[in-house]
Amino acid sequence: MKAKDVMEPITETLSPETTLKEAVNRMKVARRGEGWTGVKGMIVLDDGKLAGIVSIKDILRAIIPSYMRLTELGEFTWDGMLEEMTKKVAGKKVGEVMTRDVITVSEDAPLMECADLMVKHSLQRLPVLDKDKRVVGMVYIRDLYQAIVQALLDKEGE
Amino acid sequence: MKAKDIMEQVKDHLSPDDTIRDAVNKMRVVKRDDGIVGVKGMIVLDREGNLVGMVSVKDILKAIIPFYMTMTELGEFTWEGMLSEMTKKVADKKVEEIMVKDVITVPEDAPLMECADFIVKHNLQRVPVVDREKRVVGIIYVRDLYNAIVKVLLNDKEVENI
Amino acid sequence: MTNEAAAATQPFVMNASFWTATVIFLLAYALIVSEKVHKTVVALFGAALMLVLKILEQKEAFHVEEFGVDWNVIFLLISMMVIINLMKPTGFFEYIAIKSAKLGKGEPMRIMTIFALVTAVLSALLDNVTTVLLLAPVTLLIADALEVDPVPFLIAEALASNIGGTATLIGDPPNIMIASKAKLDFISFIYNLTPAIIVIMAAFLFVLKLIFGKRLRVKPELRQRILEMDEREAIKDPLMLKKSLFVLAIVITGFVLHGMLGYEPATVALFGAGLLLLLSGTHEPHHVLAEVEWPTIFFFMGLFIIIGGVVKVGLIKWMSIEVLALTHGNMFATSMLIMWFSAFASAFVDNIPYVATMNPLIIDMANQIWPHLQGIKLLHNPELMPLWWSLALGACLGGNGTAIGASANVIVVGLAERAGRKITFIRFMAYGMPVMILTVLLSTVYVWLRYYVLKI
Amino acid sequence: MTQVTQEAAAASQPFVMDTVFWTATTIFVLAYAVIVSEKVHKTVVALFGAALMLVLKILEQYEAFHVEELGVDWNVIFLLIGMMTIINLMRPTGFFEYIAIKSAKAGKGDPMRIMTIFALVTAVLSALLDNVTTVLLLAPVTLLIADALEVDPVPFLIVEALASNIGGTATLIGDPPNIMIASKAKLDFMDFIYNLTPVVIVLMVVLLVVVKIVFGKKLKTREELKERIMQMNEKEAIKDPLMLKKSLFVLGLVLVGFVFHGTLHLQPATVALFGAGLLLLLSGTHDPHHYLAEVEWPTIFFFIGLFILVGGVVKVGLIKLMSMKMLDLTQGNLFATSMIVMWFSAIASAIVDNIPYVATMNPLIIDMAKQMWPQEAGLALLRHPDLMPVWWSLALGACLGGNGSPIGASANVIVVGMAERAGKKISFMRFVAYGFPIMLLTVFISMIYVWLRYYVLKF
Repeated sequence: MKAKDVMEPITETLSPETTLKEAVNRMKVARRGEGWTGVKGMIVLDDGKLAGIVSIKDILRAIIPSYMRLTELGEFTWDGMLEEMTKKVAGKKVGEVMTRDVITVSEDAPLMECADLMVKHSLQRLPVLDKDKRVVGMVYIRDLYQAIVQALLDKEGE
Repeated sequence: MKAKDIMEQVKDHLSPDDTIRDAVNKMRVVKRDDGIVGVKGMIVLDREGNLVGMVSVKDILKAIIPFYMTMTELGEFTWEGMLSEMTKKVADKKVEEIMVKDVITVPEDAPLMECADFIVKHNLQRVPVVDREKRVVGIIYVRDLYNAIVKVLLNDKEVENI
Repeated sequence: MTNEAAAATQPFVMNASFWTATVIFLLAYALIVSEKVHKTVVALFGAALMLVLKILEQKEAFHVEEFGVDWNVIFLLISMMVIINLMKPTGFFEYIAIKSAKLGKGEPMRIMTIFALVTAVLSALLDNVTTVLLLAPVTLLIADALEVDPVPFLIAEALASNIGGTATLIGDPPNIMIASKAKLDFISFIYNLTPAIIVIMAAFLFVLKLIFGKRLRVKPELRQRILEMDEREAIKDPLMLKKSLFVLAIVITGFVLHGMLGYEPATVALFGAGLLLLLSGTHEPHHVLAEVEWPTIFFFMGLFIIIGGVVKVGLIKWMSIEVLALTHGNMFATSMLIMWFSAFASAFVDNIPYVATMNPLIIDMANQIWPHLQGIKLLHNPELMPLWWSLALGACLGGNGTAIGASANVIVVGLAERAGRKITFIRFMAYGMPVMILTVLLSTVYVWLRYYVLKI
Repeated sequence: MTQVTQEAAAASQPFVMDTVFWTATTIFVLAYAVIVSEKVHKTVVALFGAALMLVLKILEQYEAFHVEELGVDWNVIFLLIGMMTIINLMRPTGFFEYIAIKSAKAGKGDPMRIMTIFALVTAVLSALLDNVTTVLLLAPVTLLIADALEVDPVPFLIVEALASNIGGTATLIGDPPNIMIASKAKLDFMDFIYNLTPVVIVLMVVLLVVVKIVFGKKLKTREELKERIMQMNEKEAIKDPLMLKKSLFVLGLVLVGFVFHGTLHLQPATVALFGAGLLLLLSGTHDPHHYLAEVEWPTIFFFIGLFILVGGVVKVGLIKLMSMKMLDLTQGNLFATSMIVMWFSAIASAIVDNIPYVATMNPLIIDMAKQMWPQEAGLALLRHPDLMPVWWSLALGACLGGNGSPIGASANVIVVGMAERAGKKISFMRFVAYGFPIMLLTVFISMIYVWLRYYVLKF
C-alpha cells in the first residue's frame, strides 16, 4: 500500500487571512470521514498553493506566552490564565501561527516513509501531493494505525 | 477551570506485560466519551494500579520503524510492504519495552494553562490527571483543551449559525 | 620558558610532587579504564587537580608545548568535526552508501567488499566514527531489504574503518597526536603507512571473501529492492554539497602540501572550517559548533595536562629509562616491542591516553640515546622513525582486537544492539582478534623489511 | 624556546609599513567592518579572519596558540568555558526560577517593589555569574509576573538589562571586558572588588532612585492580582534539590577560590576549571556531551578568532602605531588618557560589541605603557600605579557603555528579543530613551569617582 491508498480527501481549507477565532470555528464544524464533526488540523491554502498547516497545537502555541515555553514555569500559572490569554489572540491571523515548513509526501510514497516522517517530526497528519505538487489528500496517523492493525490481523490469520 | 473540570474518565488501560498485538487490539475497541470507537493512546498500570507508562500509536510506530531510519534521513529508501513486514517483527514485543516511562502528569487542581504548557512543550496528545496520592483520576486530551478554547472564543449560538 | 625547559631535562627527584602527580595519573587512568565515571569528567578533574596543586602551572598547561595542551591536535580535531558537521546534512554520505550498494548490484558479498573499501577510504580522509556512524544505518537498511544478517557487514566495516584510518595523518587520533608531537607531515604518513595499509586491506578483503563468500545468498527479487532505490533522493542540499566538496578538496590538497608550505595541519583544517562556515552563510553557528564532539575534545585537553604533569615531575623519564633497560638500546627490538605492546594495549584500553603517554616516552628515550641531538634532528632521527611508525600501526590496528578497542567498534556494536542484533564481546573478538593479529603481523614484516632490511 | 624569545623581540621591534603590515591591517579592518555590519555572523568572520592571518603566515600557528603576547588568551577562554559549564549544570535545578519567584513574593506583589528587588537581584547575579544567563533566566519570570499583575513588562525588562550591565561591572567575572582586562593586566579578583565594586554600589543606588522617580507613580496594580503572585509556591520551581545543593556548594567554593586566587597564585581559569570539573564529577553524569555542547561556543570561538586577529596586528605593529597616535593626542597626560579611554569606550561600546573593542584596547594600553616607561617590564609595567586608573577607566567605560543602546550589550539584545517574542516590541529609540541617559549618568559618576579617587585623594 502507498500513501494514495490510505489517504483521506481534503474537505475544507483555511486561508492565511482567516482569524484564529474563525479557524477554531471552522475546525469545530468540519466534517470528517465517517460522519463525525470536528478536526484537529487543517491545511492553509494561499492562491490554491499549500502555504501552511494549522493544528490545535499551533493554536495552543499561539495562546501560551512565549516565556512559558522557554522555561519550566508551568507550575506558576493561575486559574483563568488560559482563558485570558485566549481572548488576547482571538484576532490573530492564521498566517501568523501556522506551521510554514509543511512536511508532505508524494502519493507514491510507501507507508513506511509516511510513518518515518510522522514519528521523526512528531506529526498527526501529512498532506499528500501529486506530481504537480498539488495537495490531493491527507494521511492521518489513524490511517497508519489501520495499516498496522491489518498487518497484525494478517499474522493472526496465518 | 481546572484540570479536573475538563478531564475525561479512564476507560481502559494496558499492563506492562501486554504485547503490542494486545495493545493494538485493546485500543481499537475502546469507546470514547464522544461515541467514537478506538483511541490512539492508553495509560499503562502495574498490578497495584500505579501509573508506570503510556503508549500511543506513535510509540507503536516508533517500535515498528527500525531505529536506523529514525536517526538518519533514509526515509526515501523504503520499499512497499516494509511497514507490514516490520510490524509483524515486533508484534510480540512487550508494552513495557515500548512505553514512555517518564509520564508527564498534572495534578487535578492544575490551571488549564499548566496542562496546555505541558501538552505543547512535550508535544503530547493526552496527559493523565493525578490526585494527591498520585493515582490517575482522569485524562485530558488535546481536544478537551480545544473545547475550552472554543468556549472562550465562541458562544455556541455562533457555531450553530454557520 | 627557558627555565622550564631546563627543568624538564633535569634528572628527576622522587619528591612529594613526583608522588602526587604519579598518584593522580594512575588514579585517573584506573578510573578511565574502570568506566565508573565518564572518561571526560575524569580527565578534566584530574587536570584541574594538577593545576590547583600547582604540579603544572596554568601557563605551562596552556602555553608551553612540551607540557601542555597540544593545540595543533585540538584544533585539527575541532575543525575537521566542524567541516563534517556542515557536510552531514547534505546527504553526501547516504548518497555514497546507496550508490555503493547499487554498484554491488544487490549481491551481498560484493556489497560487503565495496562497503569495506568505501569505509576504509572515508576513514582515511575523515574520522572513523563519523564514517561508521553514517554508513552503518544504510548497512542495516540494506540488510533488512536483502533479508540477510547485518552483523558480518557491520563488523567488516568497523575493522575496515580502523585499518583505513591508519593510512593517513588525519585518519585516526593516534596518528594526529604522533604527527603533532613528532612533527611529521601528511606526506610522510602517506609514504610510510599507506603502502602497508594497502597490503593489509587486500589481505583483509581476501579473508572476508574466504569466510563469507559462500554463506551470503539472497533471492533475486530482494535484490530488486536495492536496485530500485534512487540515490539522488539522498541529496538534501545540492548547493551546500558542492561547497562542502570544494572545501574538502582544498583541505585535502592543503594537507598534502602542508609540509612543503610550512603549515601546521591545524592551520589547514581551521582555514577549511572557517571558509565552509563562511560559504554556508549560516547565521546560527551555535548548532554546528555544539555538535562538535566536545567530550572527546575535553578528554584530550585533560589528558594532555595530566601527561604534562607527569612529564614535568619526571615519571615519563623514569619509564623511558626502564624501557631502554629492557631493550638494551636495540632499536629493532624496541620498535617490535612498541608495536605489539601497543596493539594489545589498544585492543583493551582506549588508545588515546595510551598514545598520549607513549609520545613523550619515546621522545625521552631518544633524548637519552642521542643526548647531543635536539629539535627536528632528534625527532626525525632515521633510527627513531621506525618507532613512530610502529607506534602508529600498533595503536591503530590494535583497535580491531576487541569490541571496545576503538570507537568505531563501540558504535557498531551499539547500533547492532539497537537493531536487535546483539554482537557479544566474544563474537566480535572471534572476527577482530585474528584480523588484528594478522594485520599486526603483516605490519611487523613490513617494518622489518622496509626499515631494517631494505632500509628505504 | 629560543624561537619564542625571538618572536617576543620581534613584537617589540619598531614596525615597518611593509606588505605584511598592510595585509594584516586590511584583514583586521575588514573583519571589524563586517562584524559591525552584521552581514555575516561575527563568529564566522572572526574565525575566517583568524584563519587568513594563519594561512598568510602573518602569525605562525605556534604564536597564535602558544605565545601569550600574540595569541589566544587561554585564561579568558577557560574561565568562560568553566563558568558556563557550571551554570549549565546549575540551570535545570530551577534555582534561578526559585530566586525570581521568591523575589516577586518578597515584593509582596507590588510592582515598584518587585522592580527594585529584581534590579538588585539581577545586579548581584550578574556580578557573580554572567549577564546573559542572568537576564535569560529572569526575563521569562518577569514576563509571567507582569502578565499576572496586568502591567507593562517593558520597563521591568529594560531596568533588568541596565542593572545587569551595571552589576556585571563590579567584579572580575561579571563581564567579558573585565575578564579580558584582568587576564591581560594580571589583576586579581580582589583588585576589582576593591576598585570597582564601591563605584558600582553608588551607581546601583542612583539607578534605583532614577527608576523610582520615573516609574514610582505609574506602576499600579489591583489587590486581587497581587494575590496571584502571593499564591505561587516558589518551592515548586526546584526540580532537583540534590543537584542544587551540589551546585551551590561548588559555586561557593569557586567564589571563595576567586576571592583568594591572588593570594594563592592560582589563575582565575584554574579556579573555574576546577569548579567545572568538580561539579561534573559530583553530578555523576554519564553524558557530559549535553553540558559541554550547551556552552556558548559561538562566543568562545569569537574570542579565539579575535585574539588571533588582534595578535596579527600587534605583531605587525599596527597597535603600536595606534598607541603612538594616542600618546601624541594626550601628550602623555595620564588623567586625560583615562578620561578619553573611559568616554571613548563608553560611546564605542554603546554602538559596537565591546569584546572586540577591549581585545584591541588591551594591547594598545600595554604598548602605550611601554613607550612611557621603557625601563619597566612585566608586572612592574602592567601594574604601574600611574597606569592603574587607565585600566579601571577602560573597564568602567566598556561595561557601562553597553547600556547606551539595545545592541550595546548581549543582555540588552536578549531582553529586546524576549520582549518581541512576547509581543511587546521595544523599539531602538525606546531603549535608547531609557538607556542612554542612564549610561551618561553612570559614566559621569564613574568619571568623578576615578578623578576623585586616583587623582585627588590618591588611595
